[in-house]
Amino acid sequence: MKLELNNVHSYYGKSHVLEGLSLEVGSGELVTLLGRNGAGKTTTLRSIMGIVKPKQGSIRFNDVELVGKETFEIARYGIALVPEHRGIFSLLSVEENLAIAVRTGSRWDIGDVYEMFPRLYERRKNGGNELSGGEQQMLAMARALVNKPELLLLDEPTEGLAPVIVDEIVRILERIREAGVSVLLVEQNLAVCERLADRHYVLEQGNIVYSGTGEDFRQQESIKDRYLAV
Amino acid sequence: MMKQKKSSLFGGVTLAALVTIIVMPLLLPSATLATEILIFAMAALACNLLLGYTGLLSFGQGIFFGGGAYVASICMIHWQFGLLEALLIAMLTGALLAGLVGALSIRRKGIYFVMLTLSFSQMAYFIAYSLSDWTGGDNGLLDIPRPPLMLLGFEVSDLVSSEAFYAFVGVLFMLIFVFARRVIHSPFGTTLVAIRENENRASAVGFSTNHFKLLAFVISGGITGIAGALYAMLLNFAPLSNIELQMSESILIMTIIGGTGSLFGSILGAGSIVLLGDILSSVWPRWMILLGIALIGVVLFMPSGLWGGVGSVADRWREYRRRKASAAKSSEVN
Amino acid sequence: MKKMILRNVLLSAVLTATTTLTFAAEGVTIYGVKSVSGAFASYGKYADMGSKLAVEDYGTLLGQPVSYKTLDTEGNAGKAVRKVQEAVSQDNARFFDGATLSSTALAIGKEVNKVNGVFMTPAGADELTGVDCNMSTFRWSVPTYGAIRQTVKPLIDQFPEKKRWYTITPQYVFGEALLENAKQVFEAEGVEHVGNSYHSLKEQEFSGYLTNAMAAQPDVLLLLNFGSQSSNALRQAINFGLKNQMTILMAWSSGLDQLQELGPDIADGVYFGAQYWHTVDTPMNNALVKRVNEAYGMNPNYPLAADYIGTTAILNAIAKAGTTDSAVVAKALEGVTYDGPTGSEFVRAADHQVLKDYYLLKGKPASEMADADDYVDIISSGKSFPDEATLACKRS
Amino acid sequence: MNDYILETENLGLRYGAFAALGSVDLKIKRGSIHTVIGPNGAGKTTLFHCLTGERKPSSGSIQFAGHDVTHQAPHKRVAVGMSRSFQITSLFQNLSVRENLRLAAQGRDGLAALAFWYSENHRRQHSDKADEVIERIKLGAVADTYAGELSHGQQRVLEVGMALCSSPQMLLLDEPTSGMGVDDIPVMTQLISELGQDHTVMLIEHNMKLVMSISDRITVMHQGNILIEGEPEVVSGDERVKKAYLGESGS
Amino acid sequence: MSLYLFQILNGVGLGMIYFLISVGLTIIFGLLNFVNFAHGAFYLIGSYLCFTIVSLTGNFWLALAIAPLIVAALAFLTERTLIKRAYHLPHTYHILITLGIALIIQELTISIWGPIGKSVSVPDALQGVFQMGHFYYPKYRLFVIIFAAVIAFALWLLLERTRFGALVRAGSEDTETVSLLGTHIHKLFSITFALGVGLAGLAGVLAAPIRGVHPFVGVEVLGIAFVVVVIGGMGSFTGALVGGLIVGLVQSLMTTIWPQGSSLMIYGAMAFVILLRPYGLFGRG
Repeated sequence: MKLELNNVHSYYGKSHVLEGLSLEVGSGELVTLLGRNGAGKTTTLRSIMGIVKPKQGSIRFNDVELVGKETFEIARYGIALVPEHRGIFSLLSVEENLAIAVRTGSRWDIGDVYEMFPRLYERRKNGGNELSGGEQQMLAMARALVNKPELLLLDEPTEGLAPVIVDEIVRILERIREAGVSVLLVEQNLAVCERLADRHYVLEQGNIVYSGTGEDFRQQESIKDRYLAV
Repeated sequence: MMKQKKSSLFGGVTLAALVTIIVMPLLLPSATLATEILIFAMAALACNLLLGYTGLLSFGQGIFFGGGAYVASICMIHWQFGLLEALLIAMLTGALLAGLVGALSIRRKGIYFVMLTLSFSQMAYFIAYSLSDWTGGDNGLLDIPRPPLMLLGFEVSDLVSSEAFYAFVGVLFMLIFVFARRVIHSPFGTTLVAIRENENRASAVGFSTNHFKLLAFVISGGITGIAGALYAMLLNFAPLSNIELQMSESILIMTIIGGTGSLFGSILGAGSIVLLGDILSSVWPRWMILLGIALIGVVLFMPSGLWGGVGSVADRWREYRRRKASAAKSSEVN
Repeated sequence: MKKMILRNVLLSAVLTATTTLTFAAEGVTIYGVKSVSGAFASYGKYADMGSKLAVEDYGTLLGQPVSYKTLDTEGNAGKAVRKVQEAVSQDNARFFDGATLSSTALAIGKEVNKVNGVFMTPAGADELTGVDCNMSTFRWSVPTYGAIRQTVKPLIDQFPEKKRWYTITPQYVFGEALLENAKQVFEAEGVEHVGNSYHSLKEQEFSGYLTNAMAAQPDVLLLLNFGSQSSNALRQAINFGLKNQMTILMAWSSGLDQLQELGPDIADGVYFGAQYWHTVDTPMNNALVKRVNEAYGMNPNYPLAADYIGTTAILNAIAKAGTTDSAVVAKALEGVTYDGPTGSEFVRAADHQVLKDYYLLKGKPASEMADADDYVDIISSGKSFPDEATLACKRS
Repeated sequence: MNDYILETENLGLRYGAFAALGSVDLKIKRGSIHTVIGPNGAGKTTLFHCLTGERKPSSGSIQFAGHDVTHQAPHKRVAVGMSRSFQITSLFQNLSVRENLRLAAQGRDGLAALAFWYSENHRRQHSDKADEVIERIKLGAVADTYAGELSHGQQRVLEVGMALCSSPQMLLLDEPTSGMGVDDIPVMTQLISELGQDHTVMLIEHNMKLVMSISDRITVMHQGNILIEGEPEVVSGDERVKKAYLGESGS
Repeated sequence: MSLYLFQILNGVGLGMIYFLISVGLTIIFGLLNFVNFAHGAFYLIGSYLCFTIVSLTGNFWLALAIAPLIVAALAFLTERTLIKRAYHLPHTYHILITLGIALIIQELTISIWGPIGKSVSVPDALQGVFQMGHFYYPKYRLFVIIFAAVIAFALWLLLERTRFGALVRAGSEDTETVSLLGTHIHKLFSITFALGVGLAGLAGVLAAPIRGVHPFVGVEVLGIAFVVVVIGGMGSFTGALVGGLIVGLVQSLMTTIWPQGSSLMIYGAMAFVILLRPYGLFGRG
């Protein structure tokens, strides 16, 4: 299981957002993608999913070329994206939100994710619009898990959440990693990243400006100050 | 430099309209047919101000058309209004009705706006047929005079012959055409385009967009009212169908097929649809299938309508000429 | 050969002398104003067939061939008027036949009258031979006055015990005229008018009005609407089982085409008023039915018959006048008695109304139908027209 | 006359139980370049929307140049001298650059622009204003090109230019460099610092290099409230700011 | 008084028919955000197919089973060839393209079946009426009420209790996220369009014995369907039901209170609702 991006160029209209980006996520790895707003992190995830169609370069997953494929096909290859806005359907109950994502053969079924997120079980009859931010994030992650993922793409899962909830999310991410699912994590909370990640990429202006192991990154104060801090 | 080219092109459009008006009666079988085309072109032009320049799809144009026709006719029949007074009152009626419909509708967006104009159209129809003492109801309003054209107390023309009336409508059409061009190129008109392009931005730079949309409605209604009155004078008759939804629909179709966002397109649209009906209906009663196909075609392949089609052919021709010229030049050099 | 017979029948009825044929500079063209396309296509199609056939059958006139041209109204009165204007000014057209819609007929009558032409129409509006009558307009169909008297009155005579009548009326000029006449008959015959429901011109759902009618518990339900409105009103009345509770009369049906639309299940036991029925046994009608069956493989319906005879009457008048001067032709048409599809028909000079029979028909069950078009029996027929002294037509 | 051109008091906006804005007291000095920064979800954009009138605050008030504009419609705020740009480029795509600017200049006229009987050239000052702004934002070469055909960087510049056209007392710029390429950012930096010479500018921005180099004052927001406010050096050295940005694990 | 009670019953009957006419329109708008002005034209096809099947086989039930499926199949083809190309355009263009389709269907109908209308008999099993005092109510109309209620319930189950329904509702909020979960959204669109239009065909079949069959019935039906949907709120299933009942009741009661204005009142009610509640009674902004 391997995701490889090679020299990917993506655009929003006329604006060139990814300028030849290359990265890879190996089997069972948890990799973070760091960078300031506007660096192109979200666009990277959207390019992998085929929502943004790269104009150049290749994205291969298990040696299948993804560029040119429809989003739903890419999802069926086993890549699940939890978007930054979480994409919870407010007209659907928690259970329905999960039910529409279930695919047979997934490591987790609805019962498993209820066990992982007891809060969701309590709120299973509630509408998506009645959930707090943290619950929405949990639901979005649970929904991705029942969708038979081999690779999980997470876009700022802890954004705007209270520290207790952040902890819970971190614990879940650890469990997911233990289960052998690869994760590509976009995150601004460095503490979270440093706790979880095997490797880090730092993105600036649509290009990778740093890549290294968790160990190495901890030492790189200059990188953090230059690309991530104020 | 590009701007100059643009404005001279618009000058050309006025000239094209003038030439069309002069040539049309010579090419068509009759002046009455040509007059009908001009009258509907006038209504389509007014519709275009809303649809093409402001982005408002109104199913209420028939209200203003029929309203103008009725009020002008009633004033001529009962109070002996002259030609110009009748047209003036038709314009005021159209503008007033449009003001009412507009004021109630423009706050709603998209399909809800469309449905509001549609329901006002149904109500206007109901009112018109209920007031049968004034409107003749389903029988239509008969014996509408076509008063002579008086200027400064002198009779310029009795307008009895269809050619004379055509000439009068033609002059009026040109006046309205030039007026509409002026409107489009006024601060007001450019603001309408801004609203069409991006209403939020228009509001953010300081325009109270509802006021602009309302005035666009009023102007459109006024012109449509005049067209309605002229139609009544042409036929000496104002049928109830003037104010029916179908009238709104055919005015819209003319506007769209001719090309939204271009005043000359409205002439093309009205001309082609009136002629299509005239030529084809006796040959092939199901000719309206062509209208359906044309509508689908415009949406999918030719969003700027016939005028856009003409424009792109013209562009290609110009391109061809340019290449030929440059080829000739280069061969000279060689 | 058959053409000749038919033509001779008509000719002999209309012409007293055909020896005064004068030389005409050009052939005569009849302009058929028909709603071939658009919302009234069902009517215009057959009307056009009628006029076309009449012209075809006529052969030559004043030594010249007769030709026919369709002016399609597109179901729109405005278009119709404009096309008539064009024909008048460009082609020098003077002879017109047709127009289904009252509004179209009224407006065309005015246009044709401006050039002293001749216009024959089967349209329904009483104004055609009433307040808006003129020298040029002639009308073949029986006015509301006669339609009511030839339907309501015979029914009252037949069922004197049915004293309670309820009416459903479209609220506009034509409906009001029918209602007004019906009220006069009710009063004269001493029956009780237990209620009326007005409906709008666009209504197609009649269950509410039928409910109103049920509440009034009438013996007879009189439908005063026409076209698709009367079809739907009747269809829904049958659905509601009213046929078993009361007698239903549709005073102004369009005849065969409407019965074909409704079918025998609905029509069975219902009374219909009609301008024309193809089984009427008159010499001209028998010839017409035969001819239409030959030409089109169908029985003539009302629009076809009306426009056939309308067109023929104009041609005959031209022949009688011996000139294509339309003003003279119009005069020649006045006061003529001829053999028409309903029997002897008379063109009253005072208002240009053709005095002819109107029919009361009664639907019969499918099992009793002799052929596919044998929907009804003719119950009664006769002529009722307002007295000349009371006419609204004030024509100098 | 007050030293502050814009003052908010207890400005708050709640969506149900969620407070997008807690209680914000923001004061912006006349003639300064004042930047609001903060991590994602801090409430910057919500604050901006309340100031421009796109959102109605659920509590508090906004004073602008002596007017209470708390409940005024967006287009009326233009008339009192407030002007904004959009984070997501929002131009009249099918109109030329000059026409975009001319329309923006005309917006200041409010209802006077309803005059349909004048030619657009009648009020020269708008065309003049447009030309002046074109000069200023250095888009002369593309003045007659459709806005939709400009490069992204040029569109961002035009976006700011349009805000400039209404001759505002104060410019509110929402992430003027968002999505801009590296080459274009210095142009924008230059432009904003020039504008700061004769306008009050309020800015929301992520590009720290730009923020630090041109801001007179910086307000840092965090979770719907103001975390700290001060001069660039003060803010960049503050530990709380660093924490807010780099995050803190709850454990 | 009993007159009013009966008009209320009648209004409910009308309302259920109007619900059936409109529900497809609202489902399509909800998921596809597409305004279908050809809805009435597909109803028209349903009615004519009903006529043809009944006159060929004499079996109304067969028509009820088959005609809506044929209409749905036609709708599917139309969606694949034409409609899907217009999704990304503004509503104005939806109206124009479907207006064109409606015009073509109407004219083709006249070419195929002729300009004169047709009647469809009430099936034998449902001939006759129920008597209530002085009033009669046709068994067939009662059947239509019950059948429409069953359809409404089945639709509710489909939309609220199945995965397909959840996907349709989810798609009406956010199609991108639905794709992200591995659902072929375009297929979902096509199926939903066919379903919505098939319901119009079904309404056409059911209404044929009541309203008859006529080439211009489509235009009339379209008007009613839009009134219902706009009153209820575009895209809302409940809205279609409540809107249908409101329109049916208003129309029925008005025929007793102010008969000549009853059809006007429908449009009046619509204008009133939009002016007070911009997105209808159950609509979302």
